[in-house]
Amino acid sequence: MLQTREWSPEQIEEKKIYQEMGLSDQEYDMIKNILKRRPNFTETGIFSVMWSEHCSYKTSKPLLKKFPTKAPNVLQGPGEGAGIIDIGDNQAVVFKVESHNHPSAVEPYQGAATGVGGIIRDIFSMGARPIASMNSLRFGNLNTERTKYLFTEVVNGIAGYGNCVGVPTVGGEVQFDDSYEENPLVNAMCVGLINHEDMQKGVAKGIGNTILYAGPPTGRDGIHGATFASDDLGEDSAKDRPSVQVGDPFMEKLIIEACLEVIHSDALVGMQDMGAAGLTSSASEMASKAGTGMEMNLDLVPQRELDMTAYEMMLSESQERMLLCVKRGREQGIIDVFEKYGLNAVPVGEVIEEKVFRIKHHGEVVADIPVDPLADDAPVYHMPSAEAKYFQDFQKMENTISEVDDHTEMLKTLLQQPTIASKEWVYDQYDSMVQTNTVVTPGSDAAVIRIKGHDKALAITTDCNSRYIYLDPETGGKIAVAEAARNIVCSGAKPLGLTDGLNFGNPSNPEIFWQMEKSVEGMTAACNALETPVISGNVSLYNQSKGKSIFPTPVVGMVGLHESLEHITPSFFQNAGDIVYVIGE
Amino acid sequence: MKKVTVYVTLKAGVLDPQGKAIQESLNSLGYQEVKEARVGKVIELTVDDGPDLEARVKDMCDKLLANPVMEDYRFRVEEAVQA
Amino acid sequence: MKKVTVYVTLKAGVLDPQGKAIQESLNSLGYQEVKEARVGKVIELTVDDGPDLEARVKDMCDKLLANPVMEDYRFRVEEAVQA
Amino acid sequence: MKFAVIVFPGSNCDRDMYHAVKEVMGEEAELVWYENSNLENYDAILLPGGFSYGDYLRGGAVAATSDVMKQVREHAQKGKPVLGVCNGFQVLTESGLLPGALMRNKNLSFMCHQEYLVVENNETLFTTDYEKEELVRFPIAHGEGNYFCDEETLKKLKENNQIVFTYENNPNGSVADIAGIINKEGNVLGMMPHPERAVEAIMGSYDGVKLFKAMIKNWRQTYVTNA
Ligand SMILES: Nc1ncnc2c1ncn2[C@@H]1O[C@H](COP(=O)(O)OP(=O)(O)O)[C@@H](O)[C@H]1O
Repeated sequence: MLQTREWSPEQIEEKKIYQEMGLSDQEYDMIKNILKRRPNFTETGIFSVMWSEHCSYKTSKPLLKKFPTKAPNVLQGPGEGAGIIDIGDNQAVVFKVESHNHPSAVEPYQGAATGVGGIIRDIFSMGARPIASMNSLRFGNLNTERTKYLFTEVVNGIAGYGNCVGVPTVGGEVQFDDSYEENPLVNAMCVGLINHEDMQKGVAKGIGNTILYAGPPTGRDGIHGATFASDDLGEDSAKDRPSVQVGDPFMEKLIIEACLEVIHSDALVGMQDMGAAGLTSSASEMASKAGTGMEMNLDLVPQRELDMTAYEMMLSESQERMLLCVKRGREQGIIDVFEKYGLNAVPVGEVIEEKVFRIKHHGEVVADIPVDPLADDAPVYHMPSAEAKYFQDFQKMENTISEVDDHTEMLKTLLQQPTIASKEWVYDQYDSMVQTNTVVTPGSDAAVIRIKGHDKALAITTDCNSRYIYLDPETGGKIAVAEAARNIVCSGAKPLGLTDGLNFGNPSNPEIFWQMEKSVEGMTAACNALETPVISGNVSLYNQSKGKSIFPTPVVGMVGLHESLEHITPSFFQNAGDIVYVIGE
Repeated sequence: MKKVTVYVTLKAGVLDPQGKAIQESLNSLGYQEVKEARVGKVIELTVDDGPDLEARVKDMCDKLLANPVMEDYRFRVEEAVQA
Repeated sequence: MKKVTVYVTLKAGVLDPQGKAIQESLNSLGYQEVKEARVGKVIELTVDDGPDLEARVKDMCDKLLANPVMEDYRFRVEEAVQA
Repeated sequence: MKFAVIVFPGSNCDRDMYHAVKEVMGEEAELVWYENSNLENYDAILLPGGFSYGDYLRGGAVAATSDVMKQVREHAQKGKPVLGVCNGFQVLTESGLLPGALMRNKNLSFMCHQEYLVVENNETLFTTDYEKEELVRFPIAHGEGNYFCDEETLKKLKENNQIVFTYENNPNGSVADIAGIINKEGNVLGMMPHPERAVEAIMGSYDGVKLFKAMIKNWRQTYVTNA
């Protein structure tokens, strides 16, 4: 696909190379305006990943604004690596959901594994210890060989990574439907626990402070992952394969321990993981949030492969890497902590006053970009929205209730549906108990994690019935939030807040954008009614293939608080002779 | 009867965390001379002979034994030694 | 520089569930001719040459690379090809 | 009694083990990083579960070659208790402190759930609080827990009464349903199921309490009462 041969600035414009990287003509012109010159190859790559949907939310931003994000107990809303909610006793809970759909379609084991690794990094880079993972999965019809392969490998990948890294996978959901045949959904959620004073931000403050690179060396993995994730999954996605990243959960485990040790040092100023768009997004976002600039020397970046170009290093998505801002002169203390765990931590740059992102390689400046326009001023698109034709047709239909002759048979048929059947095959492969806090293991409506040393626990659930949302996005959106809240309440907890994973088709199709708009409105209405703020989330668009869009799938991940361990209520029948009540109509 | 030995190795450039861990561990055991380790699989098949054996083995590799996303393979066909 | 290729295979008689699973999948994909499959590991080491290389590699295998309770190993030393 | 919980890179049940002996049993305990450690002042050594060195090559293989294992061996030779759970069991077999090996589960999948075990030998310093043939419930969580040894070794294990726990419903293919074995001298126990995950009612089982209690009691008897 993409040439790694470096085109000149003139060629990039003439041959419209930027289009191959996912930038539109209009966006290219904006870049020229920002730089007051033509971008070179590396710069074009940097803009293309930063302005991809994955990093900039350029089409979903107007919708995300609708969500309620504030409440007295919200310590950190959307915008950082993950959201944070106060749970008393100087503690707080940190959580977020993340999608890894396209990588999982191409290489399901590694795609799912690195999805888990990525979301865990989002949590501990806030300074929190990851205490539980969940996942929300969608596949095509389980009868096909391809679906079986994808399903098995995705579950293996989640287990392979999650088990090794020592974070219990405590629940999730799996749905099978034809609309996901070519484009499975793999959303992972992680929850962390933090003491208030340990909260970190991804900022590069303090002119002259040092930027440390920590973790394994950079290779050519996942180059252009961020734009790839925001692109249609074409027929020929097989040839995108070399860009698949490989995860190393062992490395991640070491990084977790090192980072959670480092946060106690007053030498640490800020920390962020290198997620989508790697070094580019972590560095430019850290500078932009701090209102500073940053200069980096790529010759100092640890490299796994020979002769890597600046473009490749800036866009690599090699896993398990972190970027830290450390007080000048205090680097060694931090480096020592990483070395104890056998990890590399090396200075690669410094915070500068001039608000530019300046990259040097082999003694030359290879990128020189104003920080704010790059990180914050990505274009925002207000896409046209049109009520879906199918929906209008449905509205014209008469309501009917189908007759069931044999209820026993019908029940059996229903229980045999893969979507409804037991998911034990899945969750038995996950270590759901490590850390010895899992009071309610998978198999219940919500998982329950006790908090050692306190009389309280957390309830966690992920929910989304995408068929409802397809049939009526607004009502379906309400249902998704309400179902999650019911699951939390049934476990005996009070909902604290939620994270959302918005998985949709191509937003430039007005009917798809309408689905996004309506389901967000429905979710917003339910959040407001239940006083449950949205504190983090993720957007994955262009989930379609062969021209067919997936069911709109806005996954809700909700966390609730049990104010006493005595409130924990299991969802199983407990004793013969107990009375069963039905509440509601 | 033939014995087919299939070697499946990671493509150059693909991260091999397992190999890395082995190399480091050999180094720390005092085998400083080990500069790199990469881990792959050997799959030994006992196969009834037939026409197109080579082509069929190639198919097996493409379909199941190797993951073309990250792995290369090669194989060797020999007479099976009677056990 | 030498390239050392170490083959680690399960001892005869040790059950190999992974091999069995591969054999069954190959059979169900239509490769009925596959009568048995056994899976082992290949570890490719890039090693600085030195005296006693063979003896040292043998040591590495005994100490780390193979577990004598269930595995056999053999290895081959070649000139490393410059990349 | 003072416990050392050895922490290898990639151990992930280290804190759970620590929690069990320190907070639940109320004994002295320390997490001991595998490098530059000195085990002399500890009464018992706990090798926790997890994925030391990522389980790369074979579970426990790399950890078994580390320097700290030399000290563990010396500690064992003095007759002091050593308990290896899950990955800790793998480390013990890989380092030759216990016979046999742990292979991939027969169904090739990682598995995590509660299993019933039969206490086969209640005369070890770890199991005197159980009845013989008592049925206990412990969580398992492993991908390589399929215990393997040759027939001769198995015969010896049986003769010396070294099989301490067996599975009631063998989940992973282990030879003779073996879930845990002890060395001939009777002070090094390795087991795949997790007693440290079964020490509080809220966690679903507290059958593991008796194991730690027995260790503590027997140690007191030997080193405090009779000292
Ligand atoms: N991908 C998964 N990972 C872990 N646990 C899962 C997964 N899918 C389902 N489960 C568990 O299986 C149980 C049933 O799942 P599901 O059929 O989706 O139930 P529900 O409709 O009640 O949410 C839940 O407790 C859930 O936690």
